Amino acid sequence: MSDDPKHGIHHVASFDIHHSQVLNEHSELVAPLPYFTHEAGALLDLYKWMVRTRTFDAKAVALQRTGKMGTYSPCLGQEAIGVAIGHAMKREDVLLPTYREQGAQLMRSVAMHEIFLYWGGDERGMSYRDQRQDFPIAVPIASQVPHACGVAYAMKLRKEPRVAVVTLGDGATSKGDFYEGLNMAGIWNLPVVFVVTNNHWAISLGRDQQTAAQTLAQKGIAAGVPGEQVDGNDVIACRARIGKAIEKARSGGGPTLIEPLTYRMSDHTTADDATRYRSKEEVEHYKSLDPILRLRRYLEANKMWSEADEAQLKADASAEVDAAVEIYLGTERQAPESMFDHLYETLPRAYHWQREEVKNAGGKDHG
Amino acid sequence: MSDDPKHGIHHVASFDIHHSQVLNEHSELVAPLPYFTHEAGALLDLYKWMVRTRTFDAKAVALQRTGKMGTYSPCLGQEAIGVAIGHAMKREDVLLPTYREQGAQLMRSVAMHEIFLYWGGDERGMSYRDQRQDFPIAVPIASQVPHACGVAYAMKLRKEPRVAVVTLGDGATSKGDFYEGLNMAGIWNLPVVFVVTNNHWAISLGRDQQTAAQTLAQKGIAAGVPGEQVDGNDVIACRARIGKAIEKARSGGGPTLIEPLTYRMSDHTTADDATRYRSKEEVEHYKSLDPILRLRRYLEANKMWSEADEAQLKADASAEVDAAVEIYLGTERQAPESMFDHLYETLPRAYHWQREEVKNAGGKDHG
Amino acid sequence: MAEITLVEAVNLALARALQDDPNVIVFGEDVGANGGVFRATEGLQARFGHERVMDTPLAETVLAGMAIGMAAQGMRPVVEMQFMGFIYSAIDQIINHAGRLRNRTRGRITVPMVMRAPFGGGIHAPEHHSESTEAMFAHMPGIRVVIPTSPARAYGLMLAAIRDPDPVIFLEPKRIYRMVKQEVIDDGEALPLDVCFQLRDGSDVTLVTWGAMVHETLQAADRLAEQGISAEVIDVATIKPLDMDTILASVAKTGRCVIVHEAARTCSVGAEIAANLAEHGLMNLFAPVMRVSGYDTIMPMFRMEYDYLPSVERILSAVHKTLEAS
Amino acid sequence: MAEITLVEAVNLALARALQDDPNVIVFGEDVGANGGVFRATEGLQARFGHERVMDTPLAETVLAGMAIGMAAQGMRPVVEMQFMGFIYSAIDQIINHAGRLRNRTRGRITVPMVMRAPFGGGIHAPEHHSESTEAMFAHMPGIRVVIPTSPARAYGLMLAAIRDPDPVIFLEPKRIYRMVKQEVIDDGEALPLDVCFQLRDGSDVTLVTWGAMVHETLQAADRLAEQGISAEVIDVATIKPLDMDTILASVAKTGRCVIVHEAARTCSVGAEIAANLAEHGLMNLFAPVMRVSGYDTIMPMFRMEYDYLPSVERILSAVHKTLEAS
Ligand SMILES: Cc1ncc(C[n+]2csc(CCOP(=O)(O)OP(=O)(O)O)c2C)c(N)n1
Ligand SMILES: Cc1ncc(C[n+]2csc(CCOP(=O)(O)OP(=O)(O)O)c2C)c(N)n1
Ligand SMILES: [Mg+2]
Ligand SMILES: [Mg+2]
Repeated sequence: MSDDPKHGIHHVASFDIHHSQVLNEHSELVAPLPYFTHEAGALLDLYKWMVRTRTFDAKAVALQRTGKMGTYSPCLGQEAIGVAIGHAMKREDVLLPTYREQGAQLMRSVAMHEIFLYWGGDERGMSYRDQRQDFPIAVPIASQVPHACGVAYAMKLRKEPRVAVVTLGDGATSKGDFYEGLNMAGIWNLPVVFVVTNNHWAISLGRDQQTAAQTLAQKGIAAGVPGEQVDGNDVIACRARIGKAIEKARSGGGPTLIEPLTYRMSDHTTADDATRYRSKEEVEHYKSLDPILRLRRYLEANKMWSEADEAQLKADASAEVDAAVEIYLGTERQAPESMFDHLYETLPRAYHWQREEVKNAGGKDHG
Repeated sequence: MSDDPKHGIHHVASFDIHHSQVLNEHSELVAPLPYFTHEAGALLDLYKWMVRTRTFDAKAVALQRTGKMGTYSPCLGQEAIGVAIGHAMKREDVLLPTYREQGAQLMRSVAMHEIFLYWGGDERGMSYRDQRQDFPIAVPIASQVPHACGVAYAMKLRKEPRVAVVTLGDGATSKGDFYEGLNMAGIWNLPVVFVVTNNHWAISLGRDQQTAAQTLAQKGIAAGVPGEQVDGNDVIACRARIGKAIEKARSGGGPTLIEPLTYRMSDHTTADDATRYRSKEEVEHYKSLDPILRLRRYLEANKMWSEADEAQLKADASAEVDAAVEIYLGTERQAPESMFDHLYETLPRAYHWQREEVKNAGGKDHG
Repeated sequence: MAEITLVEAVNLALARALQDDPNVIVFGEDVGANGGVFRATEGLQARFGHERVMDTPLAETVLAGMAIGMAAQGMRPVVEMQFMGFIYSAIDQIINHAGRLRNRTRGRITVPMVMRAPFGGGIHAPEHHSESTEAMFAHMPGIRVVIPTSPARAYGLMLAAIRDPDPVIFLEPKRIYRMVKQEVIDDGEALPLDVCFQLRDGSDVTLVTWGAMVHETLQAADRLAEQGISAEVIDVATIKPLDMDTILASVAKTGRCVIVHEAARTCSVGAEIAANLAEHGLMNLFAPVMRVSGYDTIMPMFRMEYDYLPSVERILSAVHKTLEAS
Repeated sequence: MAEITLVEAVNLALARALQDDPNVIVFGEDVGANGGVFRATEGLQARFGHERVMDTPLAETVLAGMAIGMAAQGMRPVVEMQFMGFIYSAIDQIINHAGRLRNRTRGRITVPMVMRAPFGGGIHAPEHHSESTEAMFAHMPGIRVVIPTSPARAYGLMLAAIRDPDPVIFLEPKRIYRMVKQEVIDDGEALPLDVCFQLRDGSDVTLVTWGAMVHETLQAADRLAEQGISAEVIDVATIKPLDMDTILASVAKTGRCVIVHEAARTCSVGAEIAANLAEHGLMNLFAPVMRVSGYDTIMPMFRMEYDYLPSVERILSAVHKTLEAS
């Protein structure tokens, strides 16, 4: 359909979607370094957190493989996005993450052993001793989006200069919760940033089968929320665009939807076997876009990083992760009756006998 | 954001929304008459069905006001859309209507007394003796959209040249069901047309509080489904655009979202009092855009319609409606135990005693 | 102090809570200028502003989810679902999040929200506007389910619900929204959220009920009294957690129990009460525990709705059966 | 005929139905190339094509709604919900449409759909992947709820569910997906959808159960046998409609009943069974009806899940209590 006044057809509205990148796949700058990099050490910080995240992630997979932890969802290849979020957010902001946002969570003071505990089947992995406001991951996909709107509404009502950042995947964009939340954010101009990580897969469903929309960024148009794409393996661009959206929201500018384009390098979870539904070639292709390697090459070329630095960083990260593993493995089971201790603020009388029963149950014979 | 390669920003996608009209508010043609009008009597047909619909609608309100029927949702002012749909659909297509699609329903052989029965609190008002495939209205707003996708999927799988037409309101566009269905229709290129009637109100919520999106048509962009606006009080444009979308879907061209712009002239339902939340001036303004008057003036100016024709039409319509009222008021209550007769194909043994109990219950004393 | 209806008492409690606590906010479809389709929020937006009493788009999932997000930030959201028939899109948020966040985070994030919804039949409403599915909520761990049956209890229980640190589903029996007036003192006093209310003292049979059925049940008790039968009437009020102690004590005294509710029978709250009697009260029972309930069929449209709803006769007939049984 | 597991029996029945009836289609998240996260649909897409075995986007509301639309057009859709924890977004469609369309249209539009979902705990799954909320569905009128507990019953009940002219929620106890193998003959024979299966004959106590708890219950029966106590074991199998006749007949014989289920206690299917016993079986009861169930708390994450799930000991202890009571 095009403008054609003679046939009674008038143009009403236009929308455009853009993509941005700073450091391309050859580690070349294709744009000036964004403002945040003026802060000394910013790039090194991003790099270090990506490596730390990957070290943690690899250990988590290893723990699962050796029977020391349950199913786990790796973030391999997506570290740039989590780290960009973690770096761009302020402490007082609130993160509502998916299960692949380990980078952001670690930067926001979630302890490594807490994440291990979570995937080890222990609720204390969500108690976040050093992070009191962030949400634990929402397992029902996209159901965290409405929460983010509520958090942002509270911030706005109280006139606090704070922002809610909610992350979700390409698969999550097909769910009504996402759209309903987006629409609310638009109407109330809420201080919330939607980071829609397009890693091209939702378990076995490829991005192109998820929606006929050409981009995920354009989903914002449905709600009057500006949307844009960014190279999700370019941590500098991610940090810049996400940071910009966060500060816009903070200053009353309303919500933004950002679609970082990346790739899920790992299986969906340790319980998944991605070779059943995607080709080796595809995975190999994306390996060449690795976000960590990309920044490292740039840092090295600019004499900001050396082999020795790398060795030191890896050693530090491993030591840190190992220490967390020790805490994790050394954490005693909760007392069985604890399953009643956080059910309500005060356990209603009606359930006292149940708590007693669990407490006194001896064995747990299930044959 | 605009294209800016020097800053690493590239344009990815563009979208446009258009609006069409054929007969403007002054009953002037602003576009050539569309193809469907070449069929003799097409315009007169549209006109007659609009008048018939309005006559029916007014009687339904009167029945409610005189205590002979329950709450009712009038379609006053929106007749053009329902009639355009009814005229554009083929008998073998399937309509999934809202509670304001009386025009389309009547054209699709739903009997007037069936609609009275429905609002009179009787399930037989959904048994549609002469229309076996269309859905009854879905009271939970937007929940009919997923059904339409399922109906369309069945049509497509069986390679039948049939189309599902689902209607919904501006309020319904905020619900996840709508978006989830739209997305499915996009992916599978389903033969379904979404008619999103923007009557500017969802009970007391104005269109501008419903979404920050500039148009409702653009919501299609989120799902890769083409969307467009049409003057919803211009029955010729509605019939043309909806007809075009239906035939496109029929021939494998996939889904379309059409947003007719109109106005809810009545209260939301007979249980509502719209003066609580909207101004008289607004209502008066929209009265001047009345779809029936608009076409009548055109027909009269072109000598296709006379005072005498009008008088005859009104008399016929009233007689038809009165006959339906008679059937409605003469319809005996269903036997109480009938509440079990369509619960399952065969009532499971477990519920036999309940059916017996209802059957044998004498009075129904509720004080 | 004027006498007010149940729905006015809801309004009074909401106003009180909005007044007392800046963290309280009220939102939902048509709760603003329109004052809610039943006028439960009448006047609140004018008094407390558009930011604390907000009309929302039609989207129950996000309404529930937003309430959770607000509550997690320490607010006290009261979200209205326009009718119970439209609450189901919110279930995922309630069962998977509202009821769980405290437990998941070991108390770090809590969800002091209230979800209000009018429910039940008998007002000649359109299709889908008359169901009673409180049992689905009573099955969910981590939440409370509260049903007031008088203006005073509506006021006191609503205040309690808003002040409670955990999520509360607050179901309002709309058939009795305006049925009786009662003097309600706006003293900010809350009622307890975990005890039944004993409405009548009796010795021959215990009638247990909640919601609009309190109306028929009290009438049945009157008629029984005329027949010389003394019926104790208990309004459960807090469906979850369920105060079985009061019910068991009553049945220990009367030896007979008839449970009356509108909801479909299977897996209802009535089933839970009867099951508890079969487990903990069996030895006190002189007669089968009878349930007079809605049927396991679709709530009929309004021409037949009173064939579905338990009537005084059905209650009386059940009571007589329990009296004959022993 | 090779011996197969329960999940393989589901697969076999789906293949059979797809083969026999062109109206049958299977869809859901990851059911195609991936064969379903539990492999229940393994190989079906390769055999029956992408149009009849479709991977779908992640959107449970529209999945349920599409099944309804397809069924209304005379198809026999079998839609998979990946885990019961994600079924809640589909509830609105099930309660407000699937279960009602036949009734609303007086039989004009029918909904012969099946919704499959794996459910229950005990496989060390992540959070939200281990719940049992069958009672919420059992409360809804107009649908059937079926739970198989052996490969043969999975095969026969699945075929029956697909052929049934009304909506069926088919819940698969994933803990026992691969626990036992059994010879299953692919003869296309369906099993009835409204009777319990008696797994053991007994005279001292009736054990009523369903789902994965059949496993513990049968073990408890074995141990009781060793102690000279004869336990009858009933697998309810069709939770809705509930075949109380079989249960009542058994309890009339044994005089004692222990109900065992994983789901939370309040308003569970166990409550419904106990309530029926309190109403129709009271005079045959020698002892309180005991429920050994999941607790009214959040299903714990997997480190504690076996503290939540009823154990053989808990069952035995309940049985002993009922034996002591009289
Ligand atoms: C509502 C819901 N449905 C289904 C699932 C099962 N499931 C877990 S992850 C997943 C795919 C998510 O894909 P995406 O949103 O792209 O995130 P990614 O895994 O790629 O990070 C599915 C279907 C779920 N967790 N929640
Ligand atoms: C899911 C759901 N929520 C709430 C309602 C109550 N309700 C009935 S109509 C309506 C407004 C619908 O507005 P719109 O979609 O614009 O249709 P219109 O009435 O204008 O034709 C609402 C909120 C409902 N029927 N369903
Ligand atoms: Mg993904
Ligand atoms: Mg509208």
